[in-house]
Amino acid sequence: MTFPLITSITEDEIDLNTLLDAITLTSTGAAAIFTGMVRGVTTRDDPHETTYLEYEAYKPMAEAKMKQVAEEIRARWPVVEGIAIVQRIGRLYPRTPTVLIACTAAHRDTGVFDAARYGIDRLKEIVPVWKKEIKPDGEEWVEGEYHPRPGE
Amino acid sequence: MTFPLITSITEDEIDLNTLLDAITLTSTGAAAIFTGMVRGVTTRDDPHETTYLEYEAYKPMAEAKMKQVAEEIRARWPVVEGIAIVQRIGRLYPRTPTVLIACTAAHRDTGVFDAARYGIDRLKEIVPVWKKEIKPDGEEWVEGEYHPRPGE
Amino acid sequence: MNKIKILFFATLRDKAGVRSTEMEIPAGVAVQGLKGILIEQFPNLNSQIMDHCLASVNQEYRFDEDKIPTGAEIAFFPPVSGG
Amino acid sequence: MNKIKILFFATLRDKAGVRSTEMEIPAGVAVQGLKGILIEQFPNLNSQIMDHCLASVNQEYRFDEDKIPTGAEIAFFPPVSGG
Repeated sequence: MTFPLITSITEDEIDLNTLLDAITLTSTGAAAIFTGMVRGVTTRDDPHETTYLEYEAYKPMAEAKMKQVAEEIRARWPVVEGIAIVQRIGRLYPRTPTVLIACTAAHRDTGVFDAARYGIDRLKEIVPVWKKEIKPDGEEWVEGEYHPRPGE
Repeated sequence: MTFPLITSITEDEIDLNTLLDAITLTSTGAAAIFTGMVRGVTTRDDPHETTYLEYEAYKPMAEAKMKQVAEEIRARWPVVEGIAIVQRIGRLYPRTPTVLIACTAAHRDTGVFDAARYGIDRLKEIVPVWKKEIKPDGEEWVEGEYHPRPGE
Repeated sequence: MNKIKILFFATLRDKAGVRSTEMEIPAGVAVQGLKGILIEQFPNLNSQIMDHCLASVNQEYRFDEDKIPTGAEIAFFPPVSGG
Repeated sequence: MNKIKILFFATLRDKAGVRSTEMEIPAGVAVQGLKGILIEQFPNLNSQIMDHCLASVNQEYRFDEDKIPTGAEIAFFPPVSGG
Protein backbone atom coordinates (compact mmCIF):
# COMPACT_ATOMS: atom_id res chain seq x y z
CA MET A 1 0.00 0.00 0.00
CA THR A 2 1.21 3.48 -0.84
CA PHE A 3 0.67 6.17 1.73
CA PRO A 4 0.10 9.80 0.76
CA LEU A 5 3.15 12.04 0.93
CA ILE A 6 3.30 15.75 0.23
CA THR A 7 6.61 17.59 0.23
CA SER A 8 6.59 21.12 -1.03
CA ILE A 9 8.51 24.36 -1.14
CA THR A 10 5.97 26.99 -2.09
CA GLU A 11 5.36 30.72 -2.25
CA ASP A 12 1.63 30.17 -1.69
CA GLU A 13 -0.35 30.30 1.54
CA ILE A 14 -0.29 27.08 3.54
CA ASP A 15 -3.81 25.65 3.39
CA LEU A 16 -4.20 23.35 6.39
CA ASN A 17 -7.63 22.09 5.35
CA THR A 18 -6.47 20.94 1.93
CA LEU A 19 -3.25 19.41 3.22
CA LEU A 20 -5.03 17.51 5.99
CA ASP A 21 -7.58 16.16 3.53
CA ALA A 22 -4.81 15.02 1.19
CA ILE A 23 -3.18 12.84 3.87
CA THR A 24 -6.39 11.41 5.35
CA LEU A 25 -7.21 7.81 4.43
CA THR A 26 -10.41 5.95 5.24
CA SER A 27 -8.39 4.20 7.97
CA THR A 28 -7.23 7.50 9.48
CA GLY A 29 -8.56 8.53 12.89
CA ALA A 30 -5.97 11.03 14.10
CA ALA A 31 -3.71 13.78 12.80
CA ALA A 32 -0.94 15.68 14.54
CA ILE A 33 -0.06 18.93 12.82
CA PHE A 34 2.71 21.38 13.60
CA THR A 35 2.87 24.84 12.11
CA GLY A 36 5.51 27.51 12.65
CA MET A 37 4.73 31.19 12.25
CA VAL A 38 6.72 34.42 11.96
CA ARG A 39 6.98 36.01 15.40
CA GLY A 40 6.61 39.77 15.33
CA VAL A 41 7.83 39.95 18.92
CA THR A 42 10.41 37.62 20.46
CA THR A 43 10.95 37.73 24.22
CA ARG A 44 13.22 34.72 24.86
CA ASP A 45 17.01 34.85 24.58
CA ASP A 46 17.63 38.00 22.53
CA PRO A 47 14.37 39.99 22.80
CA HIS A 48 13.60 41.88 19.60
CA GLU A 49 10.98 42.80 17.04
CA THR A 50 10.74 41.40 13.54
CA THR A 51 9.30 43.37 10.63
CA TYR A 52 9.31 40.37 8.29
CA LEU A 53 11.32 37.33 7.29
CA GLU A 54 12.62 36.64 3.80
CA TYR A 55 12.91 32.90 3.15
CA GLU A 56 14.85 31.22 0.38
CA ALA A 57 15.44 27.57 -0.44
CA TYR A 58 17.66 25.37 -2.54
CA LYS A 59 14.43 24.01 -3.90
CA PRO A 60 15.24 20.62 -5.49
CA MET A 61 17.53 19.61 -2.62
CA ALA A 62 15.03 20.92 -0.06
CA GLU A 63 12.24 18.78 -1.51
CA ALA A 64 14.56 15.77 -1.63
CA LYS A 65 15.53 16.30 2.02
CA MET A 66 11.86 16.65 2.97
CA LYS A 67 11.30 13.23 1.40
CA GLN A 68 14.20 11.95 3.48
CA VAL A 69 12.61 13.36 6.64
CA ALA A 70 9.37 11.59 5.69
CA GLU A 71 11.25 8.32 5.19
CA GLU A 72 12.89 8.72 8.59
CA ILE A 73 9.45 9.27 10.15
CA ARG A 74 8.08 6.13 8.48
CA ALA A 75 11.08 4.09 9.62
CA ARG A 76 10.57 5.20 13.24
CA TRP A 77 6.75 5.18 13.32
CA PRO A 78 5.57 2.59 10.78
CA VAL A 79 1.95 3.23 11.86
CA VAL A 80 2.04 6.71 10.35
CA GLU A 81 -0.23 6.83 7.30
CA GLY A 82 0.02 10.18 5.52
CA ILE A 83 2.77 12.80 5.82
CA ALA A 84 2.76 16.42 4.64
CA ILE A 85 5.84 18.65 4.87
CA VAL A 86 5.50 22.15 3.47
CA GLN A 87 7.83 25.13 3.71
CA ARG A 88 6.61 28.47 2.50
CA ILE A 89 9.28 30.85 1.14
CA GLY A 90 9.41 34.49 0.11
CA ARG A 91 8.60 37.53 2.23
CA LEU A 92 6.52 36.49 5.24
CA TYR A 93 5.08 38.82 7.86
CA PRO A 94 4.34 38.21 11.56
CA ARG A 95 1.49 35.76 12.32
CA THR A 96 1.93 34.03 8.94
CA PRO A 97 2.36 30.24 8.98
CA THR A 98 5.72 29.45 7.36
CA VAL A 99 6.02 25.69 7.76
CA LEU A 100 3.76 22.70 8.30
CA ILE A 101 4.42 19.11 9.30
CA ALA A 102 1.40 16.85 9.50
CA CYS A 103 1.22 13.12 10.21
CA THR A 104 -1.89 10.94 10.22
CA ALA A 105 -2.50 7.54 11.82
CA ALA A 106 -5.41 5.30 12.76
CA HIS A 107 -5.25 6.28 16.45
CA ARG A 108 -3.72 9.09 18.50
CA ASP A 109 -1.74 6.83 20.84
CA THR A 110 0.51 5.58 18.04
CA GLY A 111 3.32 8.10 18.30
CA VAL A 112 1.75 10.44 15.74
CA PHE A 113 2.48 13.47 17.94
CA ASP A 114 6.12 12.42 18.33
CA ALA A 115 6.32 11.85 14.57
CA ALA A 116 5.24 15.44 13.83
CA ARG A 117 7.65 16.77 16.45
CA TYR A 118 10.49 14.74 14.96
CA GLY A 119 9.57 16.04 11.51
CA ILE A 120 9.90 19.72 12.40
CA ASP A 121 13.10 19.09 14.35
CA ARG A 122 14.68 17.30 11.38
CA LEU A 123 13.45 19.87 8.87
CA LYS A 124 15.27 22.52 10.88
CA GLU A 125 18.45 20.39 10.75
CA ILE A 126 18.76 19.17 7.18
CA VAL A 127 16.33 20.89 4.78
CA PRO A 128 18.25 23.65 2.94
CA VAL A 129 16.11 26.72 3.64
CA TRP A 130 17.37 29.99 5.07
CA LYS A 131 15.75 33.12 6.36
CA LYS A 132 16.87 36.69 6.57
CA GLU A 133 15.32 38.66 9.40
CA ILE A 134 14.33 42.25 8.69
CA LYS A 135 14.05 44.26 11.92
CA PRO A 136 13.12 47.89 12.53
CA ASP A 137 16.84 48.72 12.80
CA GLY A 138 18.46 46.51 10.20
CA GLU A 139 18.58 43.02 8.75
CA GLU A 140 20.57 39.84 9.24
CA TRP A 141 20.60 36.23 8.15
CA VAL A 142 19.39 33.79 10.77
CA GLU A 143 22.01 31.09 10.99
CA GLY A 144 21.28 27.51 11.99
CA GLU A 145 23.55 25.39 14.16
CA TYR A 146 23.34 21.90 12.78
CA HIS A 147 26.12 20.38 10.71
CA PRO A 148 24.87 17.26 8.90
CA ARG A 149 27.08 14.21 9.08
CA PRO A 150 27.93 11.86 6.21
CA GLY A 151 24.80 9.97 5.21
CA GLU A 152 22.45 12.77 6.20
CA MET B 1 -3.01 39.92 29.06
CA THR B 2 -5.91 37.89 27.77
CA PHE B 3 -5.10 34.96 25.52
CA PRO B 4 -7.44 33.85 22.75
CA LEU B 5 -9.70 30.92 23.60
CA ILE B 6 -12.17 29.22 21.30
CA THR B 7 -14.47 26.50 22.62
CA SER B 8 -17.20 25.35 20.33
CA ILE B 9 -19.73 22.63 19.67
CA THR B 10 -20.73 23.06 16.04
CA GLU B 11 -22.49 21.38 13.16
CA ASP B 12 -20.26 23.20 10.67
CA GLU B 13 -17.07 22.03 9.00
CA ILE B 14 -13.96 22.50 11.10
CA ASP B 15 -11.88 25.19 9.37
CA LEU B 16 -8.30 24.74 10.51
CA ASN B 17 -7.02 27.86 8.75
CA THR B 18 -9.51 30.15 10.47
CA LEU B 19 -9.07 28.53 13.88
CA LEU B 20 -5.29 28.70 13.69
CA ASP B 21 -5.41 32.36 12.70
CA ALA B 22 -7.75 33.12 15.60
CA ILE B 23 -5.28 31.78 18.19
CA THR B 24 -2.12 33.24 16.65
CA LEU B 25 -0.64 36.27 18.41
CA THR B 26 2.22 38.42 17.18
CA SER B 27 4.35 36.61 19.77
CA THR B 28 3.33 33.16 18.46
CA GLY B 29 5.94 31.04 16.70
CA ALA B 30 4.54 27.52 16.99
CA ALA B 31 1.22 25.69 16.94
CA ALA B 32 0.44 22.06 17.75
CA ILE B 33 -2.88 20.93 16.35
CA PHE B 34 -4.67 17.62 16.81
CA THR B 35 -7.63 16.57 14.72
CA GLY B 36 -9.65 13.39 14.97
CA MET B 37 -11.50 11.95 11.99
CA VAL B 38 -14.18 9.33 11.39
CA ARG B 39 -12.48 6.05 10.47
CA GLY B 40 -14.30 4.16 7.73
CA VAL B 41 -12.17 1.11 8.45
CA THR B 42 -10.88 0.12 11.88
CA THR B 43 -8.32 -2.69 12.09
CA ARG B 44 -7.23 -2.57 15.75
CA ASP B 45 -9.08 -4.38 18.57
CA ASP B 46 -12.49 -5.15 17.03
CA PRO B 47 -11.96 -4.77 13.26
CA HIS B 48 -15.02 -3.36 11.52
CA GLU B 49 -16.34 -0.88 9.01
CA THR B 50 -18.18 2.33 9.83
CA THR B 51 -20.79 3.86 7.55
CA TYR B 52 -21.03 7.05 9.57
CA LEU B 53 -21.08 8.41 13.12
CA GLU B 54 -23.91 10.41 14.63
CA TYR B 55 -22.62 12.79 17.31
CA GLU B 56 -24.66 14.55 19.95
CA ALA B 57 -23.68 16.85 22.81
CA TYR B 58 -25.06 18.33 25.98
CA LYS B 59 -24.07 21.61 24.47
CA PRO B 60 -23.88 24.15 27.33
CA MET B 61 -22.14 21.68 29.65
CA ALA B 62 -19.83 20.55 26.83
CA GLU B 63 -18.70 24.10 26.14
CA ALA B 64 -18.22 24.69 29.88
CA LYS B 65 -16.13 21.51 30.16
CA MET B 66 -14.08 22.58 27.12
CA LYS B 67 -13.30 25.81 28.98
CA GLN B 68 -12.27 23.69 31.96
CA VAL B 69 -9.93 21.64 29.74
CA ALA B 70 -8.42 24.91 28.47
CA GLU B 71 -7.91 26.11 32.05
CA GLU B 72 -6.22 22.84 32.94
CA ILE B 73 -3.91 23.26 29.92
CA ARG B 74 -3.01 26.81 30.98
CA ALA B 75 -2.34 25.70 34.55
CA ARG B 76 0.05 22.97 33.35
CA TRP B 77 1.68 24.86 30.46
CA PRO B 78 1.58 28.59 31.33
CA VAL B 79 3.54 29.35 28.15
CA VAL B 80 0.59 28.34 25.97
CA GLU B 81 -0.86 31.41 24.25
CA GLY B 82 -4.01 30.56 22.31
CA ILE B 83 -6.23 27.49 22.67
CA ALA B 84 -8.97 26.23 20.35
CA ILE B 85 -11.17 23.27 21.22
CA VAL B 86 -13.87 22.39 18.70
CA GLN B 87 -16.17 19.36 18.52
CA ARG B 88 -18.28 18.90 15.44
CA ILE B 89 -21.61 17.10 15.96
CA GLY B 90 -24.30 15.64 13.70
CA ARG B 91 -23.90 12.96 11.05
CA LEU B 92 -20.24 12.65 10.07
CA TYR B 93 -18.84 10.37 7.40
CA PRO B 94 -15.44 8.68 7.13
CA ARG B 95 -12.44 10.99 6.55
CA THR B 96 -14.29 13.95 8.10
CA PRO B 97 -12.52 15.83 10.91
CA THR B 98 -14.72 15.63 14.00
CA VAL B 99 -12.64 17.32 16.67
CA LEU B 100 -9.79 19.79 16.89
CA ILE B 101 -7.47 20.83 19.71
CA ALA B 102 -4.93 23.52 18.90
CA CYS B 103 -2.43 25.24 21.18
CA THR B 104 -0.04 28.03 20.25
CA ALA B 105 3.15 29.21 21.95
CA ALA B 106 6.19 31.35 21.19
CA HIS B 107 8.42 28.31 20.58
CA ARG B 108 7.91 24.61 19.83
CA ASP B 109 10.04 23.35 22.76
CA THR B 110 7.63 24.75 25.35
CA GLY B 111 5.39 21.73 25.81
CA VAL B 112 2.91 22.88 23.18
CA PHE B 113 2.73 19.35 21.69
CA ASP B 114 2.07 17.86 25.12
CA ALA B 115 -0.58 20.51 25.75
CA ALA B 116 -2.51 19.52 22.61
CA ARG B 117 -2.18 15.85 23.49
CA TYR B 118 -3.45 16.52 27.01
CA GLY B 119 -6.35 18.50 25.57
CA ILE B 120 -7.67 15.69 23.38
CA ASP B 121 -7.20 13.14 26.17
CA ARG B 122 -9.20 15.28 28.60
CA LEU B 123 -11.89 16.11 26.06
CA LYS B 124 -12.48 12.39 25.66
CA GLU B 125 -12.79 12.05 29.44
CA ILE B 126 -15.00 14.89 30.58
CA VAL B 127 -16.70 16.74 27.68
CA PRO B 128 -20.28 15.42 27.39
CA VAL B 129 -20.42 14.31 23.76
CA TRP B 130 -21.53 10.89 22.54
CA LYS B 131 -21.47 9.12 19.23
CA LYS B 132 -23.58 6.41 17.74
CA GLU B 133 -21.81 4.25 15.20
CA ILE B 134 -23.75 3.19 12.13
CA LYS B 135 -22.22 0.10 10.53
CA PRO B 136 -23.21 -1.87 7.44
CA ASP B 137 -24.96 -4.41 9.70
CA GLY B 138 -26.47 -2.28 12.46
CA GLU B 139 -25.85 0.57 14.85
CA GLU B 140 -24.67 1.03 18.42
CA TRP B 141 -23.70 3.76 20.83
CA VAL B 142 -19.98 4.03 21.43
CA GLU B 143 -19.50 4.08 25.18
CA GLY B 144 -16.61 5.79 26.91
CA GLU B 145 -14.81 4.41 29.95
CA TYR B 146 -14.01 7.38 32.11
CA HIS B 147 -15.96 8.18 35.26
CA PRO B 148 -15.22 11.74 36.41
CA ARG B 149 -14.46 12.23 40.08
CA PRO B 150 -15.78 14.99 42.33
CA GLY B 151 -14.25 18.28 41.20
CA GLU B 152 -13.99 17.25 37.56
CA MET C 1 -41.25 20.62 46.81
CA ASN C 2 -38.50 21.30 44.29
CA LYS C 3 -39.32 21.65 40.59
CA ILE C 4 -36.44 20.35 38.51
CA LYS C 5 -35.61 19.63 34.89
CA ILE C 6 -34.20 16.26 33.84
CA LEU C 7 -32.26 15.64 30.61
CA PHE C 8 -31.27 12.25 29.16
CA PHE C 9 -28.56 11.71 26.54
CA ALA C 10 -27.43 8.83 24.32
CA THR C 11 -28.31 5.37 25.70
CA LEU C 12 -30.08 6.93 28.68
CA ARG C 13 -32.38 8.83 26.36
CA ASP C 14 -33.09 5.65 24.39
CA LYS C 15 -34.02 3.88 27.65
CA ALA C 16 -36.06 6.72 29.11
CA GLY C 17 -37.77 7.33 25.79
CA VAL C 18 -37.68 11.12 26.25
CA ARG C 19 -35.04 13.82 25.85
CA SER C 20 -36.21 15.78 28.88
CA THR C 21 -38.88 15.98 31.53
CA GLU C 22 -39.82 18.21 34.41
CA MET C 23 -40.86 16.95 37.82
CA GLU C 24 -41.35 17.98 41.40
CA ILE C 25 -39.29 16.20 44.01
CA PRO C 26 -39.19 16.64 47.77
CA ALA C 27 -36.70 19.21 49.04
CA GLY C 28 -33.42 17.72 50.18
CA VAL C 29 -33.38 14.77 47.81
CA ALA C 30 -29.88 13.76 46.61
CA VAL C 31 -28.86 12.34 43.22
CA GLN C 32 -29.22 8.81 44.57
CA GLY C 33 -32.79 9.52 45.65
CA LEU C 34 -33.64 11.02 42.27
CA LYS C 35 -32.34 7.89 40.55
CA GLY C 36 -34.81 5.86 42.61
CA ILE C 37 -37.66 8.15 41.59
CA LEU C 38 -36.70 7.84 37.91
CA ILE C 39 -36.45 4.04 38.10
CA GLU C 40 -40.02 3.98 39.41
CA GLN C 41 -41.23 6.37 36.71
CA PHE C 42 -39.46 5.00 33.61
CA PRO C 43 -40.02 1.27 33.10
CA ASN C 44 -36.83 0.77 31.04
CA LEU C 45 -34.54 2.39 33.59
CA ASN C 46 -33.18 0.11 36.31
CA SER C 47 -30.65 0.36 39.10
CA GLN C 48 -27.89 -1.23 37.04
CA ILE C 49 -28.26 1.41 34.33
CA MET C 50 -28.54 4.27 36.81
CA ASP C 51 -25.55 3.07 38.86
CA HIS C 52 -23.37 2.97 35.74
CA CYS C 53 -24.40 6.30 34.23
CA LEU C 54 -22.96 9.74 34.91
CA ALA C 55 -24.97 12.58 36.40
CA SER C 56 -24.61 16.33 36.18
CA VAL C 57 -26.36 18.98 38.23
CA ASN C 58 -26.43 22.45 36.72
CA GLN C 59 -23.79 21.26 34.22
CA GLU C 60 -21.26 20.00 36.77
CA TYR C 61 -20.55 16.34 37.46
CA ARG C 62 -22.33 15.30 40.65
CA PHE C 63 -22.54 12.06 42.62
CA ASP C 64 -25.03 9.95 44.55
CA GLU C 65 -24.70 11.81 47.84
CA ASP C 66 -24.91 15.33 46.33
CA LYS C 67 -28.11 17.21 47.24
CA ILE C 68 -30.16 18.65 44.36
CA PRO C 69 -30.61 22.42 44.65
CA THR C 70 -33.84 24.28 43.91
CA GLY C 71 -34.79 24.49 40.24
CA ALA C 72 -31.78 22.46 39.14
CA GLU C 73 -31.13 21.01 35.69
CA ILE C 74 -30.01 17.40 36.10
CA ALA C 75 -28.68 15.28 33.25
CA PHE C 76 -28.04 11.53 33.07
CA PHE C 77 -25.81 10.01 30.41
CA PRO C 78 -23.29 7.25 29.78
CA PRO C 79 -19.51 7.82 30.00
CA VAL C 80 -18.68 10.29 27.25
CA SER C 81 -17.41 9.17 23.83
CA GLY C 82 -16.65 12.37 21.93
CA GLY C 83 -13.59 13.20 19.90
CA MET D 1 38.89 18.65 -16.88
CA ASN D 2 35.50 18.55 -15.18
CA LYS D 3 32.87 21.19 -15.95
CA ILE D 4 30.77 21.81 -12.84
CA LYS D 5 28.06 24.16 -11.64
CA ILE D 6 28.41 26.03 -8.35
CA LEU D 7 25.49 27.50 -6.37
CA PHE D 8 25.69 29.85 -3.38
CA PHE D 9 22.89 30.50 -0.89
CA ALA D 10 22.20 33.00 1.90
CA THR D 11 25.37 34.47 3.45
CA LEU D 12 27.55 32.55 1.03
CA ARG D 13 25.78 34.18 -1.92
CA ASP D 14 26.20 37.59 -0.33
CA LYS D 15 29.94 36.94 0.05
CA ALA D 16 30.45 35.43 -3.40
CA GLY D 17 28.33 38.13 -4.99
CA VAL D 18 26.71 35.65 -7.41
CA ARG D 19 23.94 33.05 -7.18
CA SER D 20 25.73 30.56 -9.42
CA THR D 21 28.72 30.07 -11.63
CA GLU D 22 30.14 27.41 -13.88
CA MET D 23 33.78 26.42 -13.95
CA GLU D 24 36.17 23.75 -15.09
CA ILE D 25 38.19 22.00 -12.44
CA PRO D 26 40.79 19.24 -12.76
CA ALA D 27 39.44 15.69 -12.59
CA GLY D 28 39.72 14.12 -9.14
CA VAL D 29 39.39 17.33 -7.13
CA ALA D 30 37.58 16.89 -3.80
CA VAL D 31 35.32 19.40 -2.00
CA GLN D 32 38.29 20.69 -0.02
CA GLY D 33 40.21 21.40 -3.22
CA LEU D 34 37.23 23.20 -4.75
CA LYS D 35 36.98 25.42 -1.67
CA GLY D 36 40.58 26.47 -2.27
CA ILE D 37 39.81 27.28 -5.91
CA LEU D 38 36.78 29.38 -4.86
CA ILE D 39 38.74 31.26 -2.18
CA GLU D 40 41.22 32.25 -4.90
CA GLN D 41 38.47 33.29 -7.30
CA PHE D 42 36.11 35.18 -4.97
CA PRO D 43 37.85 37.89 -2.96
CA ASN D 44 35.24 37.89 -0.16
CA LEU D 45 35.40 34.15 0.46
CA ASN D 46 38.07 32.95 2.88
CA SER D 47 39.02 29.72 4.56
CA GLN D 48 37.14 30.57 7.75
CA ILE D 49 33.90 31.02 5.83
CA MET D 50 34.43 27.96 3.68
CA ASP D 51 35.36 25.76 6.67
CA HIS D 52 32.16 26.76 8.48
CA CYS D 53 29.75 26.40 5.57
CA LEU D 54 27.91 23.29 4.41
CA ALA D 55 28.43 21.75 0.99
CA SER D 56 26.22 19.60 -1.19
CA VAL D 57 27.14 17.66 -4.31
CA ASN D 58 24.25 16.74 -6.57
CA GLN D 59 21.90 17.70 -3.73
CA GLU D 60 23.42 15.45 -1.07
CA TYR D 61 25.52 16.71 1.84
CA ARG D 62 29.20 16.11 1.09
CA PHE D 63 32.41 16.74 2.98
CA ASP D 64 35.97 17.93 2.41
CA GLU D 65 37.37 14.57 1.35
CA ASP D 66 34.53 13.68 -1.06
CA LYS D 67 35.56 13.66 -4.73
CA ILE D 68 33.50 15.76 -7.15
CA PRO D 69 31.98 13.69 -9.95
CA THR D 70 31.82 14.78 -13.58
CA GLY D 71 29.31 17.51 -14.34
CA ALA D 72 28.27 17.86 -10.70
CA GLU D 73 26.13 20.61 -9.19
CA ILE D 74 27.82 21.78 -5.98
CA ALA D 75 26.19 24.17 -3.51
CA PHE D 76 27.71 26.07 -0.59
CA PHE D 77 25.57 27.52 2.19
CA PRO D 78 25.44 28.22 5.93
CA PRO D 79 23.76 25.83 8.41
CA VAL D 80 20.08 25.82 7.50
CA SER D 81 17.55 28.03 9.27
CA GLY D 82 14.17 27.09 7.82
CA GLY D 83 10.95 26.38 9.64
